[in-house]
Amino acid sequence: MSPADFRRAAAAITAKINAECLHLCELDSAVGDGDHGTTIQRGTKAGLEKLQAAPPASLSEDLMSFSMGMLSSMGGASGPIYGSFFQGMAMAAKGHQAADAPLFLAMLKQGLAQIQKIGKAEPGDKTLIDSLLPAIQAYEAALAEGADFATCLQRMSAAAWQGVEHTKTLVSKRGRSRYAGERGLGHADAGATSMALMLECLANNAKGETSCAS
Amino acid sequence: MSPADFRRAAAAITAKINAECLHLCELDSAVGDGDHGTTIQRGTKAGLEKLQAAPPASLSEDLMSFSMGMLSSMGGASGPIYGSFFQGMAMAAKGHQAADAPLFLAMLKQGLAQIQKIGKAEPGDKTLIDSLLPAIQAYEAALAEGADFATCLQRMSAAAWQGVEHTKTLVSKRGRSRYAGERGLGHADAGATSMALMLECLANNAKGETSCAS
Amino acid sequence: MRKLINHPDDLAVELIDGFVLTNSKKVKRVARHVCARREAPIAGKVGIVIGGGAGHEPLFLEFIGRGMADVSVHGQIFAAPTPDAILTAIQAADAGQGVLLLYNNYAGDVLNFDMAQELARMQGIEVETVLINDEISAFPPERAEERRGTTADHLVIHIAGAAAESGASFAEVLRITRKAVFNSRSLGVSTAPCTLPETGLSTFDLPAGRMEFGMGLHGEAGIRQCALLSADATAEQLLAAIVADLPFRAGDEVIALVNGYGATTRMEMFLVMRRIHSWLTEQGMSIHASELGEFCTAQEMGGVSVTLMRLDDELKKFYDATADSPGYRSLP
Amino acid sequence: MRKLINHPDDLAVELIDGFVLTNSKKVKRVARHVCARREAPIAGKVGIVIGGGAGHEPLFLEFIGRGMADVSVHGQIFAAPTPDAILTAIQAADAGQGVLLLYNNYAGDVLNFDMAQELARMQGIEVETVLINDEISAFPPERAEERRGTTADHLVIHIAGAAAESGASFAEVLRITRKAVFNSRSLGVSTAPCTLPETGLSTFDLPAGRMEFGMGLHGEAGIRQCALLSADATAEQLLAAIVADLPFRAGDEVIALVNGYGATTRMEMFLVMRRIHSWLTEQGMSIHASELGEFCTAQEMGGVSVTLMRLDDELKKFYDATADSPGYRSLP
Ligand SMILES: Nc1ncnc2c1ncn2[C@@H]1O[C@H](COP(=O)(O)OP(=O)(O)O)[C@@H](O)[C@H]1O
Ligand SMILES: Nc1ncnc2c1ncn2[C@@H]1O[C@H](COP(=O)(O)OP(=O)(O)O)[C@@H](O)[C@H]1O
Ligand SMILES: [Mg+2]
Ligand SMILES: [Mg+2]
Ligand SMILES: [Mg+2]
Ligand SMILES: [Mg+2]
Repeated sequence: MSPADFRRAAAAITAKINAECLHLCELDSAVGDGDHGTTIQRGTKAGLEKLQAAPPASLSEDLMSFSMGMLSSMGGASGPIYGSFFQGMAMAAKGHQAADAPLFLAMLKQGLAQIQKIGKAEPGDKTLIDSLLPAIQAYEAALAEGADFATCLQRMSAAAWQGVEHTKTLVSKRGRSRYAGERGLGHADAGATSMALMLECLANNAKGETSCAS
Repeated sequence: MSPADFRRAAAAITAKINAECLHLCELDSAVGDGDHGTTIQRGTKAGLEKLQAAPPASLSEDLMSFSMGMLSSMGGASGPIYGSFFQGMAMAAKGHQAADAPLFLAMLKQGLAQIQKIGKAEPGDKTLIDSLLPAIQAYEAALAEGADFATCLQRMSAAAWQGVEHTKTLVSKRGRSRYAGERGLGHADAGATSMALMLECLANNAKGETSCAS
Repeated sequence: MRKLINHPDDLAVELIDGFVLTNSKKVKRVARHVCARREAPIAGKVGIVIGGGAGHEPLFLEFIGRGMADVSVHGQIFAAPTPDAILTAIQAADAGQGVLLLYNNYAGDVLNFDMAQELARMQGIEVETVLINDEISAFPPERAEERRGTTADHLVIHIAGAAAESGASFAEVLRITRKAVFNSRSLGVSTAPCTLPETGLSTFDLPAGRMEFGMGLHGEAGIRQCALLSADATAEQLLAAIVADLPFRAGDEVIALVNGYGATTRMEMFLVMRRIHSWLTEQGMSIHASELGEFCTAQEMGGVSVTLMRLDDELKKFYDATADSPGYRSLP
Repeated sequence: MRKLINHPDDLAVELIDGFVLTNSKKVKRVARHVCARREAPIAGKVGIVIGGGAGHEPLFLEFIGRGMADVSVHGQIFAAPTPDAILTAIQAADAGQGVLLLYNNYAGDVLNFDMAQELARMQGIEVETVLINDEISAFPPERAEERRGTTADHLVIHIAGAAAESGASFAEVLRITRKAVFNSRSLGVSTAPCTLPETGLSTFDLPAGRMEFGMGLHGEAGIRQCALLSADATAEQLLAAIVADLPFRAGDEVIALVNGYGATTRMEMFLVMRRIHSWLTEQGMSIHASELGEFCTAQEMGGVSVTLMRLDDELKKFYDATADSPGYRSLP
């Protein structure tokens, strides 16, 4: 994944989230306060603008711009969470011109670590971690089997969506939605869904360039 | 009509209005503020209580008690209007032990006069005058034809209801309902309806005693 | 029904009970339907009595206090108070300097207040009436005396109250109050209907996504329905009609008021006020003060009304004085 | 949709525009999402920053002024403000005496405010946080630190503001504010749902004639639904839960607050307050002051919340001081 790839991915993410905005709000309405769609829409738009306003830069710097754009525009619980996610990826990408399959795994892992550092959520708490963690695990397994970058990414996004499905069976312990308790059962988590959308867009826009990576 | 007759009529009026309360509110909703039912219900209840609390008295005094009970409990436009109506009847009944057919006509006429004195409404303004006036005219015509008290009263209440029908064709010029203007067309006036109910109850409870009148 | 009430017959009296308990430090109960500021009647001061039907809280009930009215007489829901209650209110306000009856111009109110005024005069109390008629939609300017009173109420009451507080004579208070009324104009839009608490009936229908101009405070039909406009467009249309009516002119100094009818969010009111400021500035008018909140409600009706009051130095002086009533507070 | 807005994306900023224009004599704009009382930062005074998501007006935006907070940072609708905006707010409040961050305990707010607090400390500003967590329904007393903040907000802010205004040290202001929070308990009922202005979606369903206890300010599910109760029964059930929680005891002196969530009429609030007074008196408690109005709303949600704050002489002294903010005014 080159800086150009990420910029393309960021544009795809922004378009995708924009299209899914109302759906994400409905998911958040079921158990939370119904604003996840508008919040993440605002964040991706701002992140992309910051990215496109910035001069050509390294992958790490681009990830950091996107992170700051989200952090300074979203608010809510998901602002710091997503800000930390891309910040973690940026930290892991530091010093690399582009990301190959192994580096991308390290980036995902550090993104997750940053989310947990600030949000303190555990797997099973019914948060975006429940689509991100299985996605990372699927990616890692594929890589271990010797799959190429493209395949790893496809397994990643497939697993993310399975994670989203799984959140329907979970009782929330974090964020506003925890107040719903049992009532949240049967509803997918809004953040887990937006995370799956992001991973899907990253997968579709990173895989083209695997050859020229590292 | 003896004092006892009027007390019976007042009880009948109160019961009737209580039963029609919601209907009168709906009529007032169509063009006014929807409270005529509750207002007139409050007024007749208070009037009857005042009447029953008072020692046996003359017809005029009883009419006055009923009037004061309404005036001090209703408020709104209809409070002073109905208060004046029964006050006018009381003034005409002064000095008479009971009312015979001719005296009852005079009472109705003075009731109407008091209403117009304070309310300044004209026939056709879409107010309770538009059921009261035709009722009085029908009563007077019957009396002129030599009909007995009972018949006069029946013609009176029949004409009152025709007047109510007629108000559907009128555009209001008085009270809150005037703001509806043309929109009021097709809706009967709430006050005209409550007036018809009252006249009907007066008719049904006065006619028994005509023999012992004057 | 979605309302928290007890027995419907007790609504008006129980809400007044709650009002007096809530404000017992500054307010007292005079009769079932009559409340007064603790100090009333105030020696040497013109007395001011306000009142009308209940269901529009804080209007009129809560506009008693320093720089406001002395006594409020509060009727049943949407029904003007009765003559005997109004007479009691007049007596409670009377300190021998004259008593001003200040209320909205509705048939029911006029009928009942006039009866009480007559009774009070028979008792030798000096009483005069000033009717508030700021709402412009129901009648053209040449029939202004038939117009209804609506959301200019607390502004007029405050100016009258501040004038009385200053020790002005009865004649002066009457003159200043009439001037405040004359310079006030209001128009509103409704976006959601309201229900009568006793019956649960809504007083009118209004589908979502529609709005009605000039709807009355009791659901009386307005002058025009249309698709829901933006906050900016709503402000522009209300102002255009209001400004043309007086008319307000470039150079005029005004108070700009946005009143919420009940279910309206302050967010919406702030958006409307935002456009009012830019619009009036474009027209060359200056805004001495802005007021925003729920002063005159119609149960849970949705929508806003806009009121402009043109000021001169005298009106400004009294408006700027302190107001301290449960329903309206203003500090210099 | 039944709301008067312009472009959904501009809602939060435009409502703040309107707020500043409406209150320009006493309030200034510091940044897109940051407002302050004109005099801030005030030399020699502890600074107080409040904030949270928009859509609950007057909370928090409008609680800045004398005897209240210095700066408010107002996020997007139902979304906590961002770290950079909060940092700007802290800088605008800082007069070198320490800055108190006072806000409601929600995950999103804590995440953003904590980030800003860290950044401010790196700049050498002395910053401490006090979380408001008065709402009792979501967690049992032993998990009080997880509870949400709701309608005790303006009472706590006023006591903190009055303490700071009195010249108290940072440590003192923190101690007094924590005491005010510790002694506050709230619980509410919802009678009608609210809609998000950007989407027109309602955040929950609630059929007419039903009510839900413990519903959150953003439509978060509550603890119990039942048929609509009378105003008296509603007050009794809310008080029983609130009083048992602290617990409040006979002989305690309290502030009693009835807050309307949005579409609620003052009539309903007065009926609830009426029963609160008789109930607390029956329990042998004394009511130092009563407050009634819309202080913390959830758009046009219907229903009320009740808050009790137990007072001691110190809290009483600061509560009784003057408050003059656009969202809350109180005169001795
Ligand atoms: N502590 C946390 N760790 C990870 N994700 C979280 C945490 N808290 C909330 N989230 C995610 O954020 C989503 C809600 O985001 P959003 O609705 O934008 O914020 P808010 O809850 O403040 O309204 C949830 O669906 C959940 O996936
Ligand atoms: N000036 C008037 N003269 C005669 N009847 C009137 C007058 N004004 C109103 N009414 C009657 O009063 C009725 C409305 O009464 P009500 O609803 O109780 O009072 P309000 O209009 O104050 O709500 C109308 O239907 C009309 O018949
Ligand atoms: Mg949310
Ligand atoms: Mg009526
Ligand atoms: Mg009425
Ligand atoms: Mg939110």
